[in-house]
Amino acid sequence: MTEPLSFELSRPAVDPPRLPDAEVAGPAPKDVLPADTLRSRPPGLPRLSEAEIMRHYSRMASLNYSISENFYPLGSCTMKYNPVVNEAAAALAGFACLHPYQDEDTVQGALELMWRLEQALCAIVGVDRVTLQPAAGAHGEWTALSMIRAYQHSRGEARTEVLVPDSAHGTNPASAALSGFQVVEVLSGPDGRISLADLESKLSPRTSALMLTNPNTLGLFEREILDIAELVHSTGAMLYYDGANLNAFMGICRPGDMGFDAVHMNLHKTFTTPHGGGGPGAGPVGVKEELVPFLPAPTVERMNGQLTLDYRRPHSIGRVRSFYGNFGMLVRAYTYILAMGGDGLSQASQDAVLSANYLRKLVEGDLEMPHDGPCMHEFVASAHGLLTHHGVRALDIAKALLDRQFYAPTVYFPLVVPEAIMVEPTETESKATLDAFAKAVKDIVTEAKTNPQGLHDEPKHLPVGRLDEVAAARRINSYLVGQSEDPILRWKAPSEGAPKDPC
Amino acid sequence: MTEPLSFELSRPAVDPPRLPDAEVAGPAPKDVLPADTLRSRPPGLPRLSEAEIMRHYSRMASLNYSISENFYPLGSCTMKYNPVVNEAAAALAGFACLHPYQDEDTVQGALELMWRLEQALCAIVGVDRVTLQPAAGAHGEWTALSMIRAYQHSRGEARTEVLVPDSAHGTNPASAALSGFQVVEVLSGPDGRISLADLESKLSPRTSALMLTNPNTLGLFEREILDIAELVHSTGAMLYYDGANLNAFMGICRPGDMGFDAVHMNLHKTFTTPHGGGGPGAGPVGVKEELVPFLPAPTVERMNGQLTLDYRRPHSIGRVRSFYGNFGMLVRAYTYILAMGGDGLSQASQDAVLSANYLRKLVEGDLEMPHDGPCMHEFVASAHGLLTHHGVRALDIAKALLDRQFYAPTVYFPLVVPEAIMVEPTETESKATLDAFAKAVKDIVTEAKTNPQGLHDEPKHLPVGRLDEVAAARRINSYLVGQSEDPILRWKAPSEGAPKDPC
Amino acid sequence: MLETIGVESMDDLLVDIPQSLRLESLQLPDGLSEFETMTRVKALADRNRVFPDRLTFRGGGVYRRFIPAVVGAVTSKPEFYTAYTPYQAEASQGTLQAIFEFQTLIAELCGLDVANASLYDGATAVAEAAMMAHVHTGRNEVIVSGYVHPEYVQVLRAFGEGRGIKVRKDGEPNKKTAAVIFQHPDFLGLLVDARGLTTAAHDAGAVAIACVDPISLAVLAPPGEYGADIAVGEGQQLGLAPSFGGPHVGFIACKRELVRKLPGRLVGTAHDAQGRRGFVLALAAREQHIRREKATSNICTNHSLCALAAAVYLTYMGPYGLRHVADVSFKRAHTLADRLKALPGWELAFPERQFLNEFPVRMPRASAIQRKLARKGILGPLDMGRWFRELKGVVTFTCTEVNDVRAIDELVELLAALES
Amino acid sequence: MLETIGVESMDDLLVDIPQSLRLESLQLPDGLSEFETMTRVKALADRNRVFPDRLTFRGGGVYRRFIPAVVGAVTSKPEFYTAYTPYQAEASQGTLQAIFEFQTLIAELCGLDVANASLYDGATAVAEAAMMAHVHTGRNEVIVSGYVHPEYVQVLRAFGEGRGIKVRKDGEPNKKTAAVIFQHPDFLGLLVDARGLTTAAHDAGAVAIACVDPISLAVLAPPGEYGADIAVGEGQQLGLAPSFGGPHVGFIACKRELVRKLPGRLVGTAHDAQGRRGFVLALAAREQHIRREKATSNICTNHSLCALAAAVYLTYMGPYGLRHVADVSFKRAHTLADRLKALPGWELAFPERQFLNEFPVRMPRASAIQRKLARKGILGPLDMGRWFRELKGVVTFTCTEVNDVRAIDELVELLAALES
Ligand SMILES: Cc1ncc(COP(=O)(O)O)c(C=O)c1O
Ligand SMILES: Cc1ncc(COP(=O)(O)O)c(C=O)c1O
Repeated sequence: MTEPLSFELSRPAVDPPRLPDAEVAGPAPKDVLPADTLRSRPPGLPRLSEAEIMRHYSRMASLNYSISENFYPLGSCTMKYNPVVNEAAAALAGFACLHPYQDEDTVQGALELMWRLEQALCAIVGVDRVTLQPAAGAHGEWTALSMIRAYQHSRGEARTEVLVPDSAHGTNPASAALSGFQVVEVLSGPDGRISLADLESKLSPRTSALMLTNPNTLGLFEREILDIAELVHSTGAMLYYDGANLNAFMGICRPGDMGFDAVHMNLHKTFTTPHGGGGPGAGPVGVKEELVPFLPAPTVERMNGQLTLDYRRPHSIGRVRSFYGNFGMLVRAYTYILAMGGDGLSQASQDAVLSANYLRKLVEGDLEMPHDGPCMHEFVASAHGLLTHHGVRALDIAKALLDRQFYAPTVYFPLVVPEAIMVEPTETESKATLDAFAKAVKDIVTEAKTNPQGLHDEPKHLPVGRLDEVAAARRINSYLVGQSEDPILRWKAPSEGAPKDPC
Repeated sequence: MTEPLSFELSRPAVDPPRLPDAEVAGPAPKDVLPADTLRSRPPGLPRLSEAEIMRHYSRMASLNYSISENFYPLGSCTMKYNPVVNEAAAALAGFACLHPYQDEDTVQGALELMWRLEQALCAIVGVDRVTLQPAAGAHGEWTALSMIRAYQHSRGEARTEVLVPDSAHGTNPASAALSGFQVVEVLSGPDGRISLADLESKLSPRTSALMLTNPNTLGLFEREILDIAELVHSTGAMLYYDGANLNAFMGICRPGDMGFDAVHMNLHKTFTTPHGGGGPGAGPVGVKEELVPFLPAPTVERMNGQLTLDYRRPHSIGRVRSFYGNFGMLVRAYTYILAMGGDGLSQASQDAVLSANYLRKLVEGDLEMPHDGPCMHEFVASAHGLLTHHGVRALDIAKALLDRQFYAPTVYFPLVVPEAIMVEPTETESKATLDAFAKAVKDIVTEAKTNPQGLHDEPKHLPVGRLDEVAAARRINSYLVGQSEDPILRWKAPSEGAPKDPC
Repeated sequence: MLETIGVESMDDLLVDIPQSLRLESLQLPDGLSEFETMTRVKALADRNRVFPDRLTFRGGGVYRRFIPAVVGAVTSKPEFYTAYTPYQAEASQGTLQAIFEFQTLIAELCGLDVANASLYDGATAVAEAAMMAHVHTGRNEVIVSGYVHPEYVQVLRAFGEGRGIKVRKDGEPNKKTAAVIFQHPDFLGLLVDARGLTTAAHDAGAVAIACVDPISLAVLAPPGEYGADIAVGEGQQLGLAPSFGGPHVGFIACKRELVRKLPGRLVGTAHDAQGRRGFVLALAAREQHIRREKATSNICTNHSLCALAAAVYLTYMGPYGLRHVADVSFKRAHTLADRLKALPGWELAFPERQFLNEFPVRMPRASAIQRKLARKGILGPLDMGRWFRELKGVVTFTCTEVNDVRAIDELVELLAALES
Repeated sequence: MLETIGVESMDDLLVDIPQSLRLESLQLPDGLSEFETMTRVKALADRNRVFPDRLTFRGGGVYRRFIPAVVGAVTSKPEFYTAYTPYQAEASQGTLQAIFEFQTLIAELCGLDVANASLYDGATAVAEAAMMAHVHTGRNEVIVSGYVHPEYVQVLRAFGEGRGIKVRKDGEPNKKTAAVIFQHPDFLGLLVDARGLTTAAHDAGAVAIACVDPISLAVLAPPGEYGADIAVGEGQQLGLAPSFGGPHVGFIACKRELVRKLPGRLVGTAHDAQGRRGFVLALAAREQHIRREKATSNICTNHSLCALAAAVYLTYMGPYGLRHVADVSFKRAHTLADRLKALPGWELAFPERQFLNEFPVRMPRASAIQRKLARKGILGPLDMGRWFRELKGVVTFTCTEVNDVRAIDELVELLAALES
C-alpha cells in the first residue's frame, strides 16, 4: 500500500487549525503594505485536519525500514541502535528552549556540555581541540581543509593539491574541490590498502594534505599508517582523518597518535545521534596544536570559572555555520558518551569488530571476499563472480535482502571493488540477527545460481517494486529542457483551478 | 511476519542493564533475611539488550491496526482521533510526577483541574456532581448502582432488581450482578427501541433502577425517553445512563434533562483519551442532587479559596479505587474539553451524527438495515441475508475489511440483531475515508455473492490468517483439567534447564 | 453529505430527539487554539509542587523508581496507544502478544500458573481476588490480616457490600472464611508470615490471597513458592509515573484450578490454517460480553497500556537487573533506618520485624518536621496515624534506587539539625 | 563467535594495528546507568535559564513560535528518525515521500519551480546559493545588499574563500557580479526593495538570491513573483525548537534553469513495473557520491528530519493558518512598536521603513535595561551594535503569536517604569 500525497488528500472543506487571535486592533499586512510587496494568492499548501495529518505521516512511517525495526547493515554508515535516553536529554526544556543569543550567564550549562563534549572527543581521537560547529561529516571535511589551507597560508605556503585515495568516500574529493584544491587520486594496492609507492609518487611540494580514513572504506586497517604519516609530513603536507570509521577502534587506538593533524567525527555514526532519514547529524573536527588558531569562531573557553564564547580569534577561518553547530545533536552524543564511559566505548568498538569478522566468516562461502581479513568494523564483499556467471548483480542481492526484512548493505561503494557489497553490522546487533542475515545471504546466493530471473523481480513484498530511475531521469530532463511541464521533482496541481487545487 | 516472544529471543549472554550502585555498605537481602522468605531462583524474565527490546516492541507495534493508521469504525467504542496535545499535557512534570499523598497545598493545580473537569462534565451531561474515581465505564456502572442502592437503602427500601434492555452492553448486567442485583431483561420493540409495554410489565416495587443508553446500542434515539423516565420514576426506581454513547449529542441534549439520575461517561470514548489497546480509560459518574451524599470519597471541594479532598462523607459508598482515579486520563480529557470548548463539542457530535448517517446511506444498498433511520452517531446493519443466501457471515465481512486496511466494525453486538455489524465512524474521519470504506463494503458484498468461499479465507494480507480459537479453547481446557502441561495462556520454557531457559 | 443522505439540515437527522430536550448550546466557554490550551493546562501543572525523585522518601503504594526511557518510547507508539481492545485478533497481534508477554512475566514473578491481562489497580485487584474466593468457596467472609493498604481495604469493603461479603480485620479463619488476604511486605513495609498465613487459610479451607510488591519478588519467595492461591498487586513501580495516583495497573495471578474464575481479559496462543502461531483473547466465556450477569467480573476496558509499560520495564531489567534494583533499595533503606534510629527521640516502630525498602519509624513532632522538610524540597515520610489510630506518631520512609546517598545524607543532616 | 571466526582472542582481530598505537584504555570515566546519566545531563540543563515563550522578544534568526504537538509526534517516530538517507528506495518510501512533500511545500511557498531536500541551515543555504551563481555565471564576486544576517555573511565569506569568491558589501552589480544577495525582511526586520534588487541583478547578468523568512511568505510576494532566481532561508520557525541554535534546516528553491546546479538531495517520482508511483533520489549525477570533485556541493547528510518537521508544520497550518500566524505576529509587533516609540527617549530606528514582526528601535541605556528585563524573566531585544558599528544603541524586538497581549503589556509597563 502506498500513500497519497498530502496535496492529493487536501480538502478545501478543512478549516485552518484554531490559532491564537491577535487580541489587538490594528491593520493586517494587506491593509498597510504596498500592494506589490504582497503575495497575490495564498501558497498552495495542503489543507488537512490534524487527524488526517497524523494518519498520513503514520502510514508513511510504516513504509520505511529503520534501525528500530530492521537490521540495517549499511556499510560506512554505522547504523547502530540509538538509545532513546538521548532523545529525552535533547528534549529537556533547559536545552531545547534556549535562544542562541541568550546572555552567556544564562547558558552556562549548555556551554559546559559543549566544553565537556569537546574534552571527551579530544580524549577519544587524541587531538588538542575540537570545533563542534560543522553540521555533518562533509561539512567537517571542508572545515578541516579550510583550516589546513589557512595554516599553510599563514606560513606563506600555497599548496594546491589534496590527495585522496581511490577508495575514498565521495565527500572527500568534493570537500577538497569546494575548498579550492585540485584533487589527486592515490591508488590502492592489491591488499586493499593505499599503495605507498603511488602515494610517494603523488606527493609533492604542492600537496596540501592527504585525506584518509582508517580503517579504510574496505574495512581494512592501514597497517602502514605510521609510515604514511611520516611520508606525508616529510613533504610538509598534513594528514586528514575522515572519521566515518571511528567506530572501529575507540579505546583501541587514536587517529591523533597515528599522526593525523585534523580529524572529523560523525556524531551521527559513532556517537548514536539518530540519522533522521538523512540528518541532522554533526561533524565536529579535532585538530592538533598547530591548527588550533584557525578553528572556526566562536570556541568555548573557560575564563575565571565562567564559560564563554570566544569570538576574538584573529586567525580563525571564520564561521562555518550559524550559531554553535547542531547543539541538539551534541546533547545526544554527550549523553551517549557519559552513559557508555571509556569502558563502554572500548567495548563497543571491540564488539563492532567482532560482529563484522563473525558475519564476514559466515558469508565468505557465499560471497567473494576480494581482500584478506581480519577486517575491522565492516567488510566489503563482491558480487562480481555472480554477475559474470549468473547475471546477478550486487543490486539484485540488495533488493532481495529488502524482501527478507533486512535493509541492504551499501552497494557499489567503494568504487575500487566491482559489484561491491559493503557490510557494517555494528556492535548493537545480536548474534541471532547476524545468523539470520547470513542465512538470507546464503538463500539469495543459492537462488542466484538456480533462478537468477527470480532475483531480478525482487523486491516483491514492499510497498513498491523496483522503481524505474532511468525513466524518471528522462522525464526530469524533459522538464529541465522545457519539453514538459511536469517537474517530477515536486507535486503540481493537475491544472489551474481544477478541484485538486488546495487553496 | 510474526515476531518471536521476548522469552524466545532471550539470550543468557546479555548483561543486565547498568543500574545505580547502592553506594552504601551493608548486607543484601539474601544475607540477612531468613532463608525461607527468599526466592529460591531468579524469576524467569527474558534477557535482552535495550536495542533488542526496542526492535521487538517496534515490530509488534507494526502488527497492530490503530486509529493513527487505520479507519477504526468499531461500533460503541467511539474510536476517534486522539489529539497528541493530550499526551503532552499528561506528561507535564507538574502532573506526571505528583505523589498522590503530597500535602494538599502542593497539589492545588491538580485539584483545580479535577474541579474544573467535574464542572465541565456536569455542564455537558446535566448533573449536579461527578465523581472522577471510576477507572472505566463498567467501573462507573457499578459505582453508580452502588450509590443507587445506598440511597434506596437510606430510605429504608430494599430494591433487588435492575432492569436492563436486551440490547444493552454486557457490562450493564454484569455490573448489576456485581452490585448484588437480580437482572431483569427488558425487550426491544420492532422499531429497535425499548418496548414501553414490556418495561411497564417488568417494573415493580422491587425495581431499583433501569439501565439505559441513549441513543441505544442500535444507534437509535429512544424517542420516548421522557415517558420512560416518568414510568421508572413513578415506581420509585432510578434511571441510570450508560454514557458510552454520549458522543451522539453533546450540546444537543443532556441525559440529566432526559431524567437520568446517574450517568457514567467514558472519557476514553467521548473525550479522546486513547484506548491504549484496552485501557486505561476513565469512567466518571455524574449524579443528581439526591445521590450526591453517596458519592465515593474523597470528593474535591472548594473551601476558603483552597481546594481540598473531602474524606468526611458519612453516607459515601466508600472508595471504588485507590487514590483519585486515573488522573492522567483526567488531564487528557480536560485538555480536550478546553481545546474544543462548548462550540467544538457541539460541532463534534453533529459531525458524528452526520458521518454515521452518510455512511449508513452509502452502504444501505449492500447491507440490510434492520431498523429505519435516521441513526445517531452509529448504526447497526445485518449480514443475516448474506448468511442465509450465500453462507457469508458478519465475521467474514469483518475479516475481509481487515484485508482492505480497515479495522472491522463491532460484530455480533448488540445481540438483538442477528449477524450484527455495528458501525461508528466518528466525526474525525473525512468523507474520503467514509467513501473508501463504503466502496470496500460494496466490493466485499459483491464478492460474497459471487465467490463466498474466497471470503472465508480472508484475511490473507495480515501477519496471521484466521486463528483457530476453538482449538485454542480445547487446549486450554486440557491444561485446566490437568491433561496437558502447556498452559496456552502463557509462555513456558520448553523444559527445565533447556537452553531456552532465560536465567 | 446532507444531500447524499437526502435531508435538508442537521435537524432532520435529530428528529427523534424531543424538542423539549434540545439545547441552545453548552454552558462552556468556546474552544481555544492548541497553544492557548497548552498554556492554560501548563499553568495548572505549574501550580503543583514537584519534589525531585532523589528527595522523595514517601511511598505508601506509589513509589519513585527509575523508569527506563525505552518504556515511554514503546508506550508512546500510536500503534499501541491508539488501538482498542484486540477484538479482531489478526489486526491486533501487537497488543495481543504484548499482553501475552505481560501475563507470562507476572506469572513468572509470582511463581503461579496464569496471570490475566491487567486490572485497574492494586485495590480493585484485591477486591476481584476476594470475589474469586467467594465464588470458589461459596463462603461470605474474607479476613484481612495485618496492615493491608487501607485504601485497598476500603475498596474491598465497597465491592463486598453488593455481594454480601463481610470483611473481617484479622482473626482466625474458619469454615465461613472464603479467603485470607495479606500484604507482603505490608503497608508499613514489614515482612509478614506469608507462609503461616497461607497454611492457616488452607487449613480452614479458605483461599490464600497474597498482595505483593512486584519488585520485592526479585528477592522474596513468590506466592507460588509458599502456596498462596492468588497473588495480586499494584504494578506502578514497573515503569509507571506516580501521576497523582493513576493510571497504574493491577495484576492478578492464580493457580491452575482457579483460572476459570479469573476476572478480565486473558490472551492465549492459537494457530492459523498455515500453522502460524498467533494470539487471541481466550476463555471469553468468563466475561461480561458473553456471560453478561453471570460473568466473573464486569471489567471490560482494563489497563492494557500500563501492562505494556510493565512488560517493557521487566524485560529491560531482566532477572538480575530487577534483583539489583531490589538490593540497592534494600541497602539504602537499611542505611537510612540505621541513621534515623540514631537520632535522639527517634526509634524504629517495629524493631523486631524485617523490611525491604520501606519501614515505620516513631518520629517526634511529626508535622512540624514535615513542614520543614517540604521547605527544603524534601517529600518526607508518610504519616500512618492518618489511617491507624494505634500508629499515631509512626511514619514510613521509603528508599529506592533513585535516592542517592547524598540525598540520604541531606535528609538525615536536616533532621539531625532539627533535633538539636 | 571468536571460535567461528577461527581466532583465539580479540587481539587476533586487531593484528593490523601497530602495537605502538595500542591504547591501554580511554582517559574517560567509566559508564553510568541511564538514571545517573540523565541526572547529570539534567543538572546541566538546569544550569541554563529558560525564558518563557511569551516573554521572549528576541529573534535575530531564531524565533519562538507555537509548535503543534503533531510535529513532535511525527518526528519522534523511530521509523523516521532512525532511518538513513533513503538509498534503497523501496524500503524508504516514507522518508522519500516526506522529502518530496517538503520540496513541493517550499517551492510553493517561494513561488519557484523546484526546491531541494534541505541544507544544514540558513547560513550555508546562502553560501550554497552563491556557489550556484558562481558556477552558473562563471563570475567571482557576490554582492551582499543591506542587512543580511551577519553570521550568514560570515559563513558565505568562509565558503567563498576556497573558491576565490569575493564578497562585496552593497554597491551596484556589474559584469563581474555573480549574484546579488538580499534578505527580505532583512536582519533588522525591515522590508527591502526585493523587486528593485532583483531587477538590478538581472540587468547586470547576475543571479538574484533572496534570503527569506518562510512565514513571511504567507503574506509577502514570494521570490518567484518578483523574479528572483534562487530563494534560500532558515526553516527553524516551521516547527523546530530554538535548541541553542540547531539543528534547524536550510532550504533552497530555484528556477527550472538552475536545477542542475542545486546542491544536495533531490527526490522525484518514478514508477515500478506495475505502474505504481514511488519516490526516488533523483539527479544524483550532481552529487558527491557520483561526481566526486565535480559535484555541485559536498553535502551528503543533510537535515531531513528537520525538513520533515517543517513539512508537518506547514501541512498543519495550511495556507490560511500560516497567513493567520503571519497576521497575528504583524499586528502584535506593530502594537508593540507603537507603544515603544511612545516611551520617552525611544524611537523607531527606521520610521520610514515597513516591517512585519521584527523591528529596530533606538533605546536608551540598553544594557542596564536588558539586565532588568532579564531579572523579570523577559528575554529582551537583540542588540544590533554587537555586529554593526553604525547601529550602536539600536535593538530589534520580535513578536509572534506566542507573545500574548498581557506579555506585551508586562514588557511595556516595565520599560515605562524604568524610564520614569
Ligand atoms: C567514509 C565517509 N566519509 C564521509 C562521509 C560524509 O559524512 P556526512 O554524510 O555526515 O556528511 C561518510 C558518510 O556518509 C562516510 O561514510
Ligand atoms: C455501550 C457500552 N457500555 C459500557 C461499556 C463499558 O465501558 P468500559 O469498557 O470503559 O468499561 C462500553 C464499552 O465497551 C460500551 O460500549
